[in-house]
Amino acid sequence: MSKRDVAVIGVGYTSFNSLTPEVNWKELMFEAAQKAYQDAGIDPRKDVDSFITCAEDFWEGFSIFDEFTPDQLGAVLRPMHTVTGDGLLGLANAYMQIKTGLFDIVVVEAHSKISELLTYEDVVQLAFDPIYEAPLSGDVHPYYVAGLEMRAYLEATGTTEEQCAAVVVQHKRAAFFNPVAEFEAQLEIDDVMGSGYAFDPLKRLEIAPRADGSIVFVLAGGEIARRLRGCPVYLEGIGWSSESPWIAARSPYAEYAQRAAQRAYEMAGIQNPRREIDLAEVDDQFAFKALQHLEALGLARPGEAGPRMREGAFGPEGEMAVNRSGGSLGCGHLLEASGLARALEIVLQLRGEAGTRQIKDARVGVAQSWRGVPHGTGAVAVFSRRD
Amino acid sequence: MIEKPRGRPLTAEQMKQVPHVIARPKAQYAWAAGVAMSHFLEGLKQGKILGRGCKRCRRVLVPPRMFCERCFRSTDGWVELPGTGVIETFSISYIDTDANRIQDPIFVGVLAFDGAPPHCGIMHYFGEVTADEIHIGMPVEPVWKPEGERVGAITDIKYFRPRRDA
Amino acid sequence: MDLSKRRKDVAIVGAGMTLFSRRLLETGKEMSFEAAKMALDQAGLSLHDIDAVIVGSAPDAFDGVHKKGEWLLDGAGGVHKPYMRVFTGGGTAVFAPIAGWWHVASGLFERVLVICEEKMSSCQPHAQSAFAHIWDPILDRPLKPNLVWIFSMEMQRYMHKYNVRYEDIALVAVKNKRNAVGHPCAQLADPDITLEDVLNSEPMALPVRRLDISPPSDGASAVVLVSEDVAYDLVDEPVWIAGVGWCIDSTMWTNRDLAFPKFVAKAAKMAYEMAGIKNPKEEIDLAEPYDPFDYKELQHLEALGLAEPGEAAILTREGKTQRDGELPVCPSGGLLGVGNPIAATLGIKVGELFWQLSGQAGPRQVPGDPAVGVAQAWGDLMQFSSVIVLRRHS
Amino acid sequence: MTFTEKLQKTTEPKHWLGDMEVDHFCYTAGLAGERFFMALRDQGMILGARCASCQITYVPPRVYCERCFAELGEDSLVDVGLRGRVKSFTVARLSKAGHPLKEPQIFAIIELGKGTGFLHKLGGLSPEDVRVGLEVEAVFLPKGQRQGRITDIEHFRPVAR
Repeated sequence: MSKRDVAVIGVGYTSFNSLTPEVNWKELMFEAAQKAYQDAGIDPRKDVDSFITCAEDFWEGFSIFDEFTPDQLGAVLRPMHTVTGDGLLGLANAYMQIKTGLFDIVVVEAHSKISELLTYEDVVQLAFDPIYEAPLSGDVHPYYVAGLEMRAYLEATGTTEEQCAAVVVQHKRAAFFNPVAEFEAQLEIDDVMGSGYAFDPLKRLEIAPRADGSIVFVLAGGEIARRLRGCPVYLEGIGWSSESPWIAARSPYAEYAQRAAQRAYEMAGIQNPRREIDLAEVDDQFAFKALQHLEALGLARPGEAGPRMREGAFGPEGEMAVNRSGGSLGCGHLLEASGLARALEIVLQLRGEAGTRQIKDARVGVAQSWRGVPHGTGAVAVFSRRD
Repeated sequence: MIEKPRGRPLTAEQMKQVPHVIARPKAQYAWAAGVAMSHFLEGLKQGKILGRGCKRCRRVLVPPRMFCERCFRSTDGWVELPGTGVIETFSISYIDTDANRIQDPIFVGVLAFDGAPPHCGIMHYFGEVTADEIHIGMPVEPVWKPEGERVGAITDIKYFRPRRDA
Repeated sequence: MDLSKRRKDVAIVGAGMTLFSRRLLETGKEMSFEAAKMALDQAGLSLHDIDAVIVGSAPDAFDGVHKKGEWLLDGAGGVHKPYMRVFTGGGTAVFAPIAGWWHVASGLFERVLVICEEKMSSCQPHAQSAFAHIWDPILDRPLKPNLVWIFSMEMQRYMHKYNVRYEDIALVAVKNKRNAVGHPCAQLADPDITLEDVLNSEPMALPVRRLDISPPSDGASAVVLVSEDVAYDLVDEPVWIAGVGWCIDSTMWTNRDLAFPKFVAKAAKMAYEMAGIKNPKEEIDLAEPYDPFDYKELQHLEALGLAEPGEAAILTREGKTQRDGELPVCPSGGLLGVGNPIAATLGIKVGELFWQLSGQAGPRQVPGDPAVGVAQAWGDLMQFSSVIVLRRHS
Repeated sequence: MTFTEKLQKTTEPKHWLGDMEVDHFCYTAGLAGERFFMALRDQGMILGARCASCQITYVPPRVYCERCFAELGEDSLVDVGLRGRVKSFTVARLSKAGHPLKEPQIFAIIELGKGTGFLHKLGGLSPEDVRVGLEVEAVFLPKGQRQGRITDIEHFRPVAR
């Protein structure tokens, strides 16, 4: 592989809100983009070699959403394309483009304007196999699949429901310290356990609420990043992988995340993730997913993440910081932007810009994404500070 | 080399015979119009075409946006346009939105507004015009719905018709 | 800094495609598998050899599956692999292999499979119904537009600005539908079609008539891309991706002059620079520009620098773009002749160039042992283009 | 917000209603689906497809092995029987609108003939009685009512002891 390294030279983001009725998606994206370009100190009309947006048509309500992306990012008459995947998959493409040596600066955007979709549940169901899966559920909420997957995970690892509930408590508390998060709450495990089964064993409060927001990353070849920023945050490794798309044919261990992590760690030269990684931001669209993902990332052994979460090992006083941003449970699930929201927190922490939630001496962080019900695709990105 | 390409073609009739599932999608949205389009729609309701000026490139952007995509900066202020323009291009359509055939053709096209930069306008219908007379460069003016019927939509303009005075 | 040394050269070593047909029994997954299997067999590779999969498919609203990339995944061979879907509307056909190119050129992967799929027959009563949602919801959709309108408006503007005659444009449809006779996957091949047939075909949205338009289709296509390190293990004479380019223009399509597609010219410039092509007219032996409508082939040839603006119609009238002409254009039969399963036209653009340059095009083979070809696709709201230059070294 | 002016009154922002629908989608069940649904409808049989080299049985059948891309034709079809074991289950209590369902529905992943899991519903038992490992069997619609759809199987019920 080419020796050129890749670094983050700018990030920009809006706040994450359950509703954004005052702006359209273009105006939302423009805000994040302008902030990212300010942060990077670049002019998008001159300095950027390629632009990437991460979006899915049915989230947006357009048959070809790609049409509606260039203007607000400064990409008119420039190379730009859509990745129908989450923001980390966008970063992966930017990483590869920069590695070819033909692209110096690449911009990645991901957003959610999901409050505009009035039939969210129907659209989620439209992602099910239309012959074998979708006809079974009728008017049932499609998140029942998360209940099936949670049961399989609990059975396979011996994790308890209380341990899953502890994830909600911790992430929603963390969100108090994140000014752009909107779903902070002071809850106890009993509150979560008592919130009622939605899809047994999954409880209502264990489901991340949805939010709107836009995030923009500016990546550059290492030599450019060092010139512009001195000491940038590096994207050291990125992996992505998929399991079978069939709901009934997947493992209980989030193998997609295991394989993605394997690749990302290999690229980043990480041999012992538990020892070498200082902070993690994992996908927590459903509370148990955070535990399953921590284990898939090798940050806990199977069945171990739950008890350690319950003991506070991943909390503010714990041995490893997990989802200090508040995660999707605390910030809201940003659909295709959730992966970038996880990566954003890592970048801010590694830069020392995380305000009251700043972790001391953080040098290596990992961000992870999952594309959500009913799929088994995810990505993992490793970032570091090298000073 | 393609030797024996695969794929089992079906007639429309066969498609109804083979195992299949029919489903009606439910995908409904309430898109926020945003800052620029909220003003624009309010303008239409009042019988005005509003654009947005960019000081740097000196363009009047219509349809308006809060940012100039060329300069990548915020736009600077509202400009009311006279509403007249010229036909930039047009089509005479014998099909509707679902590709059904229609008897009376739709005259549709893009006009460029007077007071805006070249090629700068919107798509709309053309009316009170025949297939023989319609042409690129033809001056046109909007025919508005009566004030009480306007709701703040692009269809508050019924169509654009030739400017007989021009 | 010499950046060229950083990247791996990327070769195409196999291609495959299904029949293009108005309706296929196969699911999108099954079509993807059939095309992929053909491409892998041709490359002499198995799925185990493949390091990553790139999928291209146009609107989810055709197949009727949200996140359709994820749904296609097992048929596309993506299980337990890095799997990526890219999407640039109709431009996806040539853009997916460009994404495949950077997967390999970056050095991250050695052998990748690129698959494009489209199943338009799922969308009822007509694929047009899905196109109703490509428009701006506030400015355009209330006018109940049909996709053909934009083509018709663009064609009108093009004819007006460059003084192009409809009779010359219609010749493109005649040429491509005749060329398609040699294509085993073709849907609308017609050896006997005449200019009069096109000129007298049903008016759709004038100036566009029925035979100016390529038909919606079901189909899938695939190519296998490998790095320079393994290419020669697989084939004696690889076909190399010499240049790639892509470009998008503003969303505000009513603020642009539709006569000349600047974004195609910019994408071509990017690809030519990478390929070291200074004079495309001299250096390019054959072209597969995107031809969903007959006039688009002409507009695209001009923006690709293979003709001056307004000149492509004359080249067509003079027969220079015939399969045995000076510059064979759409020897595959193109979208007009083989069919238009949007993204899956990969097989008649990049796939065709691969077969032509490696001398495997059979009855469609252009004479003169071509060595350099350009393929181009176009998409979004008359707004996006992707361009690939392929080259055989010997 | 990075604009020179914003909306200042809650009544100013407008929204626009619309959809991304078509009249309907018609999904063909495909090559594998044709085999599977004919057997389901006409013979009350559940088929899988076996990849001999990967030793995986796909239920429902596919025409390819998703691991090695071996072609799984007629000769790889196997009857996986009508009885299986619950691998996972959930009691779905919410409708799409988020309201409590009148009757909670039980969804399960069922292992049939040692194949990949098969997604369906459970019936004829109350939610408290379900557990992982439960033996269940398919309950079909009467032959005349079957249409060659996945819902020709009404649900799976516990095997009587």
